Amino acid sequence: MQTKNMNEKKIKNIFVQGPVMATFIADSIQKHSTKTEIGGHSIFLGQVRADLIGNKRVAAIEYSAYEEMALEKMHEIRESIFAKHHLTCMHVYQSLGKVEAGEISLFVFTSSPHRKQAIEACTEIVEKIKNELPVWGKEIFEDKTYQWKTNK
Amino acid sequence: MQTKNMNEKKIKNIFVQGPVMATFIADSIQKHSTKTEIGGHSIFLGQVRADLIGNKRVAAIEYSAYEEMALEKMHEIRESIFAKHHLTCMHVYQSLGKVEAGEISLFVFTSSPHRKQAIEACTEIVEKIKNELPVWGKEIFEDKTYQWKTNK
Amino acid sequence: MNVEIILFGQLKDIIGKSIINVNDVDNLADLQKILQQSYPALLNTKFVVAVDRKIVSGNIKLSNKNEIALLPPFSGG
Amino acid sequence: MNVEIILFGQLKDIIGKSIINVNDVDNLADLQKILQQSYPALLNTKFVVAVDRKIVSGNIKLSNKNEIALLPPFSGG
Repeated sequence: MQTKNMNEKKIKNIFVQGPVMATFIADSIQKHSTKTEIGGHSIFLGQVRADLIGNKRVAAIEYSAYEEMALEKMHEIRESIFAKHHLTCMHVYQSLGKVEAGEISLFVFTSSPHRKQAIEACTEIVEKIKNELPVWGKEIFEDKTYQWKTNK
Repeated sequence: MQTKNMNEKKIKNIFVQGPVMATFIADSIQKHSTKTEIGGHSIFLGQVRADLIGNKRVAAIEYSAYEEMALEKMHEIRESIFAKHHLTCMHVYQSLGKVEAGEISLFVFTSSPHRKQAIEACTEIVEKIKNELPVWGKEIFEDKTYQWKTNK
Repeated sequence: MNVEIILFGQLKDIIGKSIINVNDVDNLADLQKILQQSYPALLNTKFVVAVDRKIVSGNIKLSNKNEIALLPPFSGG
Repeated sequence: MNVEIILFGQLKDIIGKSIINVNDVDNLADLQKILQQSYPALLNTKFVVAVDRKIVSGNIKLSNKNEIALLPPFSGG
């Protein structure tokens, strides 16, 4: 059990309740000004779209997750990304709960001495998050009915 | 001359004096919350590295540009990017003057209904900026001597 | 043996619960069969099974010490 | 004909000015020759020529209405 506890210690939380705020993103960027080996940051932000589905407009997405499994999977993804790309750091935040159309539900942030590594890693992380993390979005229409989202 | 004036009107400024601030980036992100057709934003930030060159440490980069030509070129790049990718919007900010190590000198921001378009466009814009814009960086060492930067 | 199964996403809607109990099962193939008999709606639903937080396939042994979950297609991000 | 030439980046350091004037020149080939004679340091320096804010190559006609600039390798971003 000792080993298990040690591994769990390294597992970072990625979940935030509700939308990711622009001020949170700014703080996260600002914190990197002391890491003067960084030459490029790549950021991806997922924003909730007010899609028209049939004749109904999406007003919000409500996110839920199998949190423990998602964090373990994210830990694996993190280790594979650091093994493959020369990154200085990597941060991921995924919303849980309700995120209104126009708000941000995913924030992926990679930094590296040289731009190519940061950009490639960021793109790869986003694809892995969409395909491999047990997270579900419920599209809530303006009339309060809903449907379950499907990722492309 | 009428035609020329009309073209000039559409040319957006990209230059900011000194570093791009994290709060400026946050404001820029926040403004997109009303554009509810957006599903993904891709951001690239160039940060000044405190490189060790020989035995001297880079303390800052001082940027200068052939501004008129750079803005015309950026306008061309913008038009080619919008012709190629389905983007909702695109913003570019390049520092002029002194930017200290750890501060941000380039901010590229693309938004699209779907992530792939935003990511591809952002990466392409960054490469074009580095290769095609008449902008020069002077690496100023801690001892106030300097050398002209070369892009890889 | 009695195993507890955690449901996520639209599976909670389809089955109407977030946890179900299945009796007399000790492998994944049997579990799938029992689930489809008890909840025919699952036949029309795509999902994968996670055992102890890993997606599994094929027929594996199950015990009541395993954490078993049914996961519909992911749609985070 | 007298043309004015704008210098950028390290070329300002090498030549020691940000604008130079060249006399009796009406095409790009002649201009390049005169520049290298007057400023031998340019022989060891990479640069391109922009006429009216476009990079040009080959031999083109120049007039004093053109905006002529020498641009060392770019290093923005």
